Amino acid sequence: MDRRDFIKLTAVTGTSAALASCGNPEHQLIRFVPDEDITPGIAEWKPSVCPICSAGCGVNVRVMDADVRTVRSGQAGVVRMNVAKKLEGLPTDPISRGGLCARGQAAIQITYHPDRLAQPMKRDGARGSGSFKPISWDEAIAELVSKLDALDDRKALAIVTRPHRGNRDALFAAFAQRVGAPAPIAYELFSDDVLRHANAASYGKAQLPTYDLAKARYVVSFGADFLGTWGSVVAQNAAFGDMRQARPGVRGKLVQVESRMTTTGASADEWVPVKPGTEGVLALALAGKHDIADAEKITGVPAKKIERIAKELADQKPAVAIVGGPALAHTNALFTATAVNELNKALGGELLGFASHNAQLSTLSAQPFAALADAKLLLVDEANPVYGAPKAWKVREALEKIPYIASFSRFVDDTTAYADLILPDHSFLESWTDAAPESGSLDAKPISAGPVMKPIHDTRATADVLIAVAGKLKTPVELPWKNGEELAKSSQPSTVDRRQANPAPPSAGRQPTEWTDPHFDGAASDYPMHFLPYASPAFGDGSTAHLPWLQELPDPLTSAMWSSWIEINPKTAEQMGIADGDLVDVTSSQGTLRVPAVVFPGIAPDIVAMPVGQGHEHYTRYASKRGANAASLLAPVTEPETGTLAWAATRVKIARAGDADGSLILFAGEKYEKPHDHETR
Amino acid sequence: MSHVSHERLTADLLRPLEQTSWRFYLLVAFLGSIVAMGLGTWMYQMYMGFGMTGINMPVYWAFYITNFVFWIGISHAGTLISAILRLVNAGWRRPVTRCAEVITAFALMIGAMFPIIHLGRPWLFFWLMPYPSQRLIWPNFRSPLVWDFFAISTYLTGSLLFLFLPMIPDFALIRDRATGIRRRIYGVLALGWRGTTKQWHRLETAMQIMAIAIIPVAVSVHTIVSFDFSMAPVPMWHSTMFGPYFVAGAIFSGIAGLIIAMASLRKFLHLEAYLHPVHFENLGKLLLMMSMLWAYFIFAERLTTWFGNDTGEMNVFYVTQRGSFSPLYWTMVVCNLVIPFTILALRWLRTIAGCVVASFSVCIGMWLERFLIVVPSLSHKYLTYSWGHYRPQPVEIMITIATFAAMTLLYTLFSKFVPIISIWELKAGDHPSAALYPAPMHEHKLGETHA
Amino acid sequence: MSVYGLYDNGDAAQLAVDALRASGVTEDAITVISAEPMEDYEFGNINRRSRLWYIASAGGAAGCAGAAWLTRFTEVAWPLPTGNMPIVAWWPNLIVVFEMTMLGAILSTVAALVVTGGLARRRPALYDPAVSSGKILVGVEAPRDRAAVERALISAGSPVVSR
Amino acid sequence: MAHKWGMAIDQDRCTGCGACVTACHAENNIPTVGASQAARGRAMHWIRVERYWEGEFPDVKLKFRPVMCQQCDAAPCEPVCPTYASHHTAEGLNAQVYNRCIGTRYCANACPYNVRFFDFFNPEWPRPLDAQLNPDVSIREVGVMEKCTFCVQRITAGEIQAEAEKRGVKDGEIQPACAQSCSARAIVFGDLNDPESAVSRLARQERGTKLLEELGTLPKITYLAKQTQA
Repeated sequence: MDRRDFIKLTAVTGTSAALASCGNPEHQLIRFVPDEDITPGIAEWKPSVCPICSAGCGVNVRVMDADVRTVRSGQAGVVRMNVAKKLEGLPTDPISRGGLCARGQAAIQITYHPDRLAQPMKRDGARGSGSFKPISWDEAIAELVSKLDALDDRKALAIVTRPHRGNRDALFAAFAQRVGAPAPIAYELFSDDVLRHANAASYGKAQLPTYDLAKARYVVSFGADFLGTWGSVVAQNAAFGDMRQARPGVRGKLVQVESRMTTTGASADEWVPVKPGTEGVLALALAGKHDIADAEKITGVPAKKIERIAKELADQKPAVAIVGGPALAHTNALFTATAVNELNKALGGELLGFASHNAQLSTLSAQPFAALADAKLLLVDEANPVYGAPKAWKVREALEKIPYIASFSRFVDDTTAYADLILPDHSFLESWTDAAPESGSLDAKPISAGPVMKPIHDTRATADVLIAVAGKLKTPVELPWKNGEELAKSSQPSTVDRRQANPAPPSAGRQPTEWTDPHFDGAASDYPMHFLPYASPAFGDGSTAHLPWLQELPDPLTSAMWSSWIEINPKTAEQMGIADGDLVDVTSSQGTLRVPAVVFPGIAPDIVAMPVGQGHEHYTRYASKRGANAASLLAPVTEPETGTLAWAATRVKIARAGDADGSLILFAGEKYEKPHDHETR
Repeated sequence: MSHVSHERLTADLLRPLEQTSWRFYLLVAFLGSIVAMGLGTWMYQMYMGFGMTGINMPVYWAFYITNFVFWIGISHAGTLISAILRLVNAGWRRPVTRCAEVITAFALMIGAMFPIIHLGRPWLFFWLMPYPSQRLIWPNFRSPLVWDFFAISTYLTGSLLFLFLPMIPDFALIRDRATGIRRRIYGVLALGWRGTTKQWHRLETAMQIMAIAIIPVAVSVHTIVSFDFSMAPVPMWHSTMFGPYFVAGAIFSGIAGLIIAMASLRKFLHLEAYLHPVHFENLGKLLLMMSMLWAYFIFAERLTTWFGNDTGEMNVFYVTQRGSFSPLYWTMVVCNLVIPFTILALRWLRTIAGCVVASFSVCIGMWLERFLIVVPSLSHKYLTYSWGHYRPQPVEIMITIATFAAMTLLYTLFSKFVPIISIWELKAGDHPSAALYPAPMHEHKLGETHA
Repeated sequence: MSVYGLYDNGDAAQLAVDALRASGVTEDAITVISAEPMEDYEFGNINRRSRLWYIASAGGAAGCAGAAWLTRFTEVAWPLPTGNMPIVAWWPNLIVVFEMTMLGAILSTVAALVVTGGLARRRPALYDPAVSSGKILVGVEAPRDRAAVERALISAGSPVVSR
Repeated sequence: MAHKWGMAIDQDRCTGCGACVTACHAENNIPTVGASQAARGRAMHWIRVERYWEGEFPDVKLKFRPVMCQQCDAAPCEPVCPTYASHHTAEGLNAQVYNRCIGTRYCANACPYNVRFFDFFNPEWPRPLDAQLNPDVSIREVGVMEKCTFCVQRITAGEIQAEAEKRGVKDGEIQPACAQSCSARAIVFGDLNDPESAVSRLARQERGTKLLEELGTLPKITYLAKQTQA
């Protein structure tokens, strides 16, 4: 019986269907000498840091030996090595406290993703086609060095990154600084910089606050989905659980103010829908700083309700107000944030604090990617602006013009598809990693952790690559660290000079607590609906859409899997004859998307909401060309003073485009527990 | 029957065995190919994986189980009816019994295949049998599926013997008339039957005992099939009336099947002289009665559910009565009650043709009934979040079609090699002068049904 | 060596049987073979008595006992609790017991028929294919007084065959 | 004294985040079936977070309820299995023996909670995703039933560990993947035979109810009702 038959047999007997999944050429595989440090069958637990969001949860990695198919010195083969098996929260970590969110746990699939880049790649197709051919590291580094040396003006070197990733920010900032390039453009779609700016003004801390929910008796949240997708979710969930049931006889109450029900709204005791962009007025009214009758006019919340909540707030101390998410994605976001800060001051604010953390504000302007226009060389790291930036910012067009683009991405995503060279990074489990938690716990400290397993592919830590590249330049440049390990261990984001990036604190001239109308793109007459994109609980801003576990994770509120959809109020849907799964054309000033509809009871009749995360041009076999990209509808409206994108300020019109085509995949059979209660026998 | 001489009778009934027309080969080839396709489809399903079907979470049973119940139901025509008719010694049974019992034998074989076809790992079906299989563990006698195994195997054994015993004297008859290899074969089948008075007595006593034994078995079989459902706490399944409900339904569809079979025999084998309109008349009345009985049962079921207003059951009630299953549901009502009732209640419509139309409608209706028992309940169990849908897939449809072809094929072949009407019983049916034989021998003569 | 006559109808056969009796042939020595049961005639009721009913009941009893033993034994052999039911669960077992009882009865009946009915035997017996074409055979196997038998058979109006 | 493993799920803590679902996939080698199969209702989630809407806009409420195998003491799934693939263990778990399962799917029909899942095809983990598979949990081939096991591999490991250290199992020492991952601590696991265990104390709360209690399945999971306060 040759090996192939054996595989088939074992597959049939079910002892290793895993092997069954592999293809034919088993017999060509050779077995490398196993690593000596393995103890077969015995699991070890090693600490690491979750890379998915900026919360920086400490994770506990279960490590065990397994056969891994890999390439060693050009030869494909199987090696027995210690590999990560499962991610759990690190019990001793002040942020995760042993828990971990779905995205964090799925992060392990980044390491083992079948479409992960196994070695450096060079483009061999048209830009954006996503077709590459493998090259060696020496060639790759040499090529990048030569391109850098070829630059006559280093100012033409642009770097696009993602903010709030601990020392990785420092790495690129330092690199840019030392080679004399402009500071990196750090872009994320769902940015909290407005709140940071407001806090800088209100508390002198340009940082997200930490809320001591466990002690709270009353919490009002303005738009912040702090149990789902906003802020330090794991820590906030833990605190919320304790607020609800950890204190005998005391149960904290949560009031959620928002226009579309989030998981946080779902868990709230009271859900208060408001007109988009008017949260600030409600906050002021609750703080007694705005006329309630007027507030009712503006927000659409009944005065009686406002009075009652204000009274409850006053009675049930300690209380705290939270603001974030869509509430701060309007043109009047700074006002809203400041207003909520005012409310918190009125409430005493003993539940609101700031973790010891080096405040950083990312570079911002109304046109963050304007600089790309005259860039000659571009480095991209973990950012995906082609996917996540409004069309009107013309990122795609800019990239097409840039002569040379190098990416450090592990996968071919929408932006990396434009790269000429890919220098794939290790997965976080294979390399030194760190995080500087900004909020979630007052005792949160910057943490770093070493690799928990050897690399399974021929990849390299981006830190080491950059250091090497800097060293190989015609006029070699020294970075502050010898290697990735030093970088991770160094707790020095402060070494980065970001001051020039910070816009001036809000001018003293204008009172930021004055009610200012939100401005929306698109006239109400042509575009009658508010368009509310939101961070998908599974994919966040789309950066985890390539992980199969998350694709198949039913959405908490719609139970949708492998889909993108638009949420419509039942009455509106009825008027337009739209049922679950029916196709709808959503049109903004920026274009039209065709997506299946979900009839969604928790949203106002004049609002439609759509999760961000699907609709990637390129993002592995699991996410490519799946669903539609909500960000592509966004108008380039920004908050005037901070320049952050007002991603909730776009208006759209919708039209029924056809019957269900099966692209909406729901796990749930029914929306209601007793669907026939209304029926007469 | 007395109008036909014994010679002509023998000749008529043996004609199909002695001469074969090209139509027969054509029919066999046609049906055979469909059956082959069905088997091929099953192999394909096993090779590709059970996912080829439309089964899903939570609708884990659908077409195959529907077919299972349907065919077991059809099987209730033959043996049960002929046993009853034998016990009451109804004279008009004589030409009917065998073609009825054959239906039982074949329908049972086909039906019994479905529990195997629907298995996730059919290659391990024999673990259902009572022997210490995997890790020396015997089957779980608490499981209705194991009851099924015992009930069906008992019923099949009984039915086959019940069918075979009265064939022995006819085999002997053929043996004596035939030559060469046929003589040898039928000789073996005849088990050396001579026809001594002793043998006749033993045979008839045996048939009496079998008849008495087979009736409760037949009832038990479909009751146990119904237990497959009623033992599970599934809305609209967990019901004490399922036993009688299923038995009644089985006899209902069984009679329909029998009428169709007899009509086609009468037509294609030219048995007009033996299968008289009055046979269909009588069976038609029986069918009418069962149709009303069925209506009574479904009404009882619906009313109890509706009045009881239990949430779980009402969910299923609504989806069948008004929801996505309602078209099928009302089709079922029309096929099982409206059509057969109108046709069979009116004497001038209760012709052979009328009975056949009614029977076809009943077969469709009863298949739907089983489908509507299995699927809506499963797709609408208690937790509404876990509700689901079911769409049959090609493999299931193909295999279902193939079973009907298989039934027809087996029946055709049988009537080719065995006289489909019991020759000796027919002969024994007509007696010389009434004066001769003792009173208890009086039997209900054909034609006296309404003189 | 047996002697028999072939008769066209039941009445003739009845005469033959009566004649044989008259000639002193005992009832069980007389063999009547017909293509159909002849209950209508007196001779058709010769030795009706049979123990089939008792045998069937015995078979049923055996099946019943066997099933009771099987179910209980297997459940105890590897006691696996399911659904909070007792290890030996008689309610469901009763179903198996019932089916096996019936199976026992049916099989024993058939067995008894084959044995007592003298079916599936090898040895050549008194028979004539003419029976299949409607004749009724009345005869005696190995008669003590052959002449008397022949006389009786002829008196009923049939040539005598002997082989 | 033998253990009786049970669970308490606090719907007042649960925020429906779905961490438990992913944790379960990671721990128990549950395959992802892909879009086309998911569309045909074959997605496998041993634990699911049920979501139920109540009321109409603007007075909308929503309820989350994590549902997995309730490990019933009078489990309808067990007696219907002809091969004892589904049976009750000494510690009161509903065991599912994959090797003995022939795929009648009867157990799944009998289960009122719809928490049993069927392998419609052989599972696939495109290389090198298979390197993540948990060696403590067997992989299920086509045609068998699978379901939540209360992470029996973790229970056994914990018991062996305790035995090796010549001590009893500590409360909270053994945690199924879902309970471990839940950051809101909505899921609590432990020994119901120990009246002082966290789970026993929670199960005694007056908020506690059993799912579909009226069916008499005696589930070992207690749901603590979501509280509301004006």
